[in-house]
Amino acid sequence: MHNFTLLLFLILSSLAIFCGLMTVFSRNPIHSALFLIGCFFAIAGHYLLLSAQFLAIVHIIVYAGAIMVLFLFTLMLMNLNEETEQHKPALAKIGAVISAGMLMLVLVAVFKRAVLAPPPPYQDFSIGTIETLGKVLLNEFLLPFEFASVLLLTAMIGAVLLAKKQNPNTNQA
Amino acid sequence: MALLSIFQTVPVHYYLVVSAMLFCIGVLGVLYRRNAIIIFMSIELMLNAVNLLLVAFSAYHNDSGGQVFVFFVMAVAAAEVAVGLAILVAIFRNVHAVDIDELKNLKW
Amino acid sequence: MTVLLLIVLLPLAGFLLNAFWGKRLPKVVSGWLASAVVFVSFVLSAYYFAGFVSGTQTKIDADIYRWIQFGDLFIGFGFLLDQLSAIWLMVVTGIGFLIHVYSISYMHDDERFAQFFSYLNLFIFFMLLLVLGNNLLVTFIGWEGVGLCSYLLIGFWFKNQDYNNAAKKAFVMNRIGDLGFLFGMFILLTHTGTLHFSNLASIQPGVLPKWILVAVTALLFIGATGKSAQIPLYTWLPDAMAGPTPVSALIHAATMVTAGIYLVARTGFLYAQAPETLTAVASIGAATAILAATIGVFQNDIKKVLAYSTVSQLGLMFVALGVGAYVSAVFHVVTHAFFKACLFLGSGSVIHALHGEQDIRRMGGLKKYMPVTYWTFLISSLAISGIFPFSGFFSKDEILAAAFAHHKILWVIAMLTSLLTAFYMFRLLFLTFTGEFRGTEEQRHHLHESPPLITIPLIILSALATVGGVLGLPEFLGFHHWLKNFLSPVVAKSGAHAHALSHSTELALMGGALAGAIVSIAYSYILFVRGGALPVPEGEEKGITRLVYHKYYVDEIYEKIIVQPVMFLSDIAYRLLDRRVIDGLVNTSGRLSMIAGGQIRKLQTGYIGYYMMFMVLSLVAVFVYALLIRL
Amino acid sequence: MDTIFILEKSLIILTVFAITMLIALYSTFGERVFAAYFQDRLGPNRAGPLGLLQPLADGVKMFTKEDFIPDTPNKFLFIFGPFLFMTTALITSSVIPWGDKLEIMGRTVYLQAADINVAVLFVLGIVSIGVYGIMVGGWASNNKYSLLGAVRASSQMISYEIAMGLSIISVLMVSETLSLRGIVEKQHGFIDWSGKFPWFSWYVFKQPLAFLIFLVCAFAETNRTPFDLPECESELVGGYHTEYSSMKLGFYLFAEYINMFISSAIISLLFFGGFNYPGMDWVKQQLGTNAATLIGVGAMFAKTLFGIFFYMWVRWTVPRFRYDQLMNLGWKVLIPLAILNIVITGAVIILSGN
Repeated sequence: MHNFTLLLFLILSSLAIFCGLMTVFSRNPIHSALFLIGCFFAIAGHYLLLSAQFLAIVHIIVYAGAIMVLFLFTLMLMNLNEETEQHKPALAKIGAVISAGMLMLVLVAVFKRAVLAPPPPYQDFSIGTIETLGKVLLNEFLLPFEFASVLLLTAMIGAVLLAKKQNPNTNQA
Repeated sequence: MALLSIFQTVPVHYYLVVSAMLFCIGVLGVLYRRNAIIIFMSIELMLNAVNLLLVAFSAYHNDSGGQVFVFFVMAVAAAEVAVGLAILVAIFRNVHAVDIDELKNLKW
Repeated sequence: MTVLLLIVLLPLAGFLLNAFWGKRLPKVVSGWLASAVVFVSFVLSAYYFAGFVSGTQTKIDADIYRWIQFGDLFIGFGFLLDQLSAIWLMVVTGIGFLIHVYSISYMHDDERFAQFFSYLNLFIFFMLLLVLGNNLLVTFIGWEGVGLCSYLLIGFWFKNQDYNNAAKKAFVMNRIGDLGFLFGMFILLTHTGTLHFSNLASIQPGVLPKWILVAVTALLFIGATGKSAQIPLYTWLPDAMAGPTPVSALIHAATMVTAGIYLVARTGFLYAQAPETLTAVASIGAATAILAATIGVFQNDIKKVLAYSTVSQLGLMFVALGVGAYVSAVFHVVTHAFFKACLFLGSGSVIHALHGEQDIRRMGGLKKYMPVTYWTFLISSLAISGIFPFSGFFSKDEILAAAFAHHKILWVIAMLTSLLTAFYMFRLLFLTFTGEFRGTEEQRHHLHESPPLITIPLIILSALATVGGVLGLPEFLGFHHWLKNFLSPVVAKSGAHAHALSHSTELALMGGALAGAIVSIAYSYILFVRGGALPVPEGEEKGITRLVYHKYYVDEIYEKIIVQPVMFLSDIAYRLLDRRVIDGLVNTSGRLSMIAGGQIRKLQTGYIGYYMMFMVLSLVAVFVYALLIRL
Repeated sequence: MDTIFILEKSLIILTVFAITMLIALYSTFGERVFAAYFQDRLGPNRAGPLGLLQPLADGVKMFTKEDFIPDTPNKFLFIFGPFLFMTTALITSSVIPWGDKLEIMGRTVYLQAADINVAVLFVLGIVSIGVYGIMVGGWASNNKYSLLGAVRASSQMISYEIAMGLSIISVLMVSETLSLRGIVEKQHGFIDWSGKFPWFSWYVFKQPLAFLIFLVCAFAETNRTPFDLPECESELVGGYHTEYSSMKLGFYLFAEYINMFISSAIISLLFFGGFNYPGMDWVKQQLGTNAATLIGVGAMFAKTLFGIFFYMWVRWTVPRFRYDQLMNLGWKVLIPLAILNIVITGAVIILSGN
């Protein structure tokens, strides 16, 4: 049973990392997006493993159901295929890989030195339920919650304004 | 029913490493590609790496604050995508490209 | 409490309405709206006043909210309504209302009509705040507010640079006085920890050191000299006549200038413990009274004469305060408000008829053209000169008697002042209304009596000036001094008590004053009606006349000894500190950042990828640094 | 986790799968029969008695047709599209409670594959993933009509998902649970006697506005008339599946019928009390739990089948919307209405004090 959990973890992790790498290295942007969706599903699986069911579903609805659909939409409407994309010079690519690798190295080094509390023997499964989260969200985090709503409203208005086609008759910038 | 914590099987360091790897893949994507939309996706990937870590530590400390924070990250990500893609579409309409190396008007 | 709040807030509402929507309202509406709010305030004040008179109303002293709370320091925002403030309420709202009505007609050709009324309402609001504040700080808000309104209204016709200068002068002079007020408050706050009148009044004598009391009272009195135009800060008031005449009547005769009297009367319990300051108050009052009266004799501008008369009367009130006769001072404030407002409005009526002419050398013979103005003007002049049975007679006599009882020199000066008053007031009256008209033919053609909206307030005010004396009929003649009894709960605590004089002395003083006034008037009559004497034209004065005509060159002296040195210092500071040091620093830093920017600019390639690469590398560097620190 | 439990669940899953397939299969037949009926003509009546074998004949036809793959650089995605669409259509049925509990050999068996506490959200999530099947398939066809059809279909679906989710929220506010079984149990019986005054317990009577919004959204989500714009032949040649043939086309078409079935089931769960029926307590007393549950399963299927019939009924009754009308209806009518409904529901809950 325990090994089963570890196996699941390993499968999900390798899936997530594989999909993440494919997102970056796919030549076709649509493939990138689809791999990213796969990565998100793997992460949702991680959430389930961590018994955050509600969050897992919301993650899928928001990321897979909304955000990535928007990406696909944009990509499809722009009709960007691999032929059109020019790639960076080799030197820049090597630089990119080296920079990211250095960051990885440093992050792992930092994490290795992290001093953590001992793991809890038992898990509180109620924290992932919608009841608990709802109570915490609307009591402790009410103000950030309201801010988030204002942020979303602002983003909505901004997006509508930006994406709106300009009326050719009115001569405004 | 009190089940054993997952961290008895999977040490939390594993999660740290996985999330660090995902984050660095996101960074790599940002540096490696020229297509602005892919860069956007890489940023989403980084955000998700952080989310994963937040959820992991939320379970580790038995504190739902971390999960609530993930909601806020999602809200920000959604807002960012909505506005960001709208900007990209507007740029695409004008210059017919989303290649960041061609969008260097920031120079002035 | 709510009603009290309403009294204060109504004029504020009027101000807001007129300030924001006034331009869109018809003039009639905006003018009557402004008058109506003041009238409602007046009615409500009268309700309280009647309550005090009948004894059903008790003192109200309550904080509306905690305004400043910091450690031990607590200052509330609240109102205090007692007999003293009730009297001021009546005067401010009552005369304020009459002047509002008057202004509807007087200002009616002005294009910024609504703005004028919004300022008037704002002034009333601040004045009520000043009078009703239950601590010095609230009073100070009103104090500053009326100063502001005074500035706005004096400079109402701001297209004329002279008027602007007059407004600025008034403001600066007031600020100097306000500084004294502020310092007084600070000292009081440091040593007592409170600014509430009720708390201050309950401090037992001897608790506070003597020097603090003297310092505080002296500083507060400096504030009062600024607002009430006493030496050395009186020069703004005559210049303030640049404002529209209703403003002069409202602010510079009846209400704002009496704020200093109010302040001293209100804090009388402090003054009672500092006799040194009281002596100074009396001396300065007397000096101001006689100085202003002498200047008044030689002025040729109808409003300037009245302005100097106001300064001189205020001096008399301070004399009364200085000798401890608070009731007499308040009494004179009330009667003075009646007849001086009437006089100013009358002069306004004349100016109105003459289309802006203010020089009495070009008036004369107006009696037959404007009878109502003439008669009301005459009544008020009689009142101010102290002729029986007009109101001024009673109030002035009280002050004279109190001065006599206190110190003979004060009495002599006050007596001289009142004789001079009678003289110059009737000089003004005769030169304006009798004899032949000396203006242009065109002006004569347009001469007319003013419309009812102007004359009705005049009639009401002159009626009040006539009968106002009943408020304080002399006690030694067996009458009941109503005002004294009315104010007794407030003033008794101040420890002020008039020195008892024998009946015969008082009677003699009264008779002497009356006789002196009549003689003055007679002399004036002989000189200006019989003799037909006219003031000499500009620049032909000789000797002492010339000195007095030029107001003892006080303005010029101030200019030389205060303004010019300050200007000189400022100039040096400007050339050296500002231009060299500060500008140099700023310019150097600007130049440095330009040079630096020119170099750093080269890093900005415009390639986003390049920026992000730097970002990541910097992040790595930060992490490495953090790791090294932890090693 | 004993073996019997796994067996039991496997059995339920298999049964549900089989029933779903069967009903979807015969829905195609039903559609043609009803179409004929509505148009006053004879429907399919050649294959088997009353033409009942017609779906099988159709299936054989589909399988034996030439499987044509267009010249596309994304052959994998071209195949993956219909697969994804079919899968997501089937997954939803896993959280649907088909009936109350059965008592067999001392075990209580719940007639449901999985009773998860976020079932409603699960359904919404799966529905939102269904979009990818269309988008991927349409894009991988390498044909602009397919692409346009896919974009149309997916924008229609994600637009109506919002109104759908919002309309469900007001139901959830009343039910106070996200579990579909919990929602059904809240609608126990037919008449709710517990309140201050008796009222129908089914949510269609408590939330009529939410029901209407949900119904419209369900039509739009399943791309059925009057919202079948993604495949409107006159404008788009054939929509996102223009390039598909043989069984891959069959998958797309078949998945549509599965979606119809599942959405009818969900409507009956959320608004018509699912396996509740009037007088169920009395039946339980008289005939025992198992019989009552079986009748309940019957009620559930009756409601669902009526829902499918209603889909067909509407198809032959209401004409197709124009695309801008569709978007206006979704964004400017349904979403504000759903939000209004939430506000009203909240106000009523607060005012009634529970």
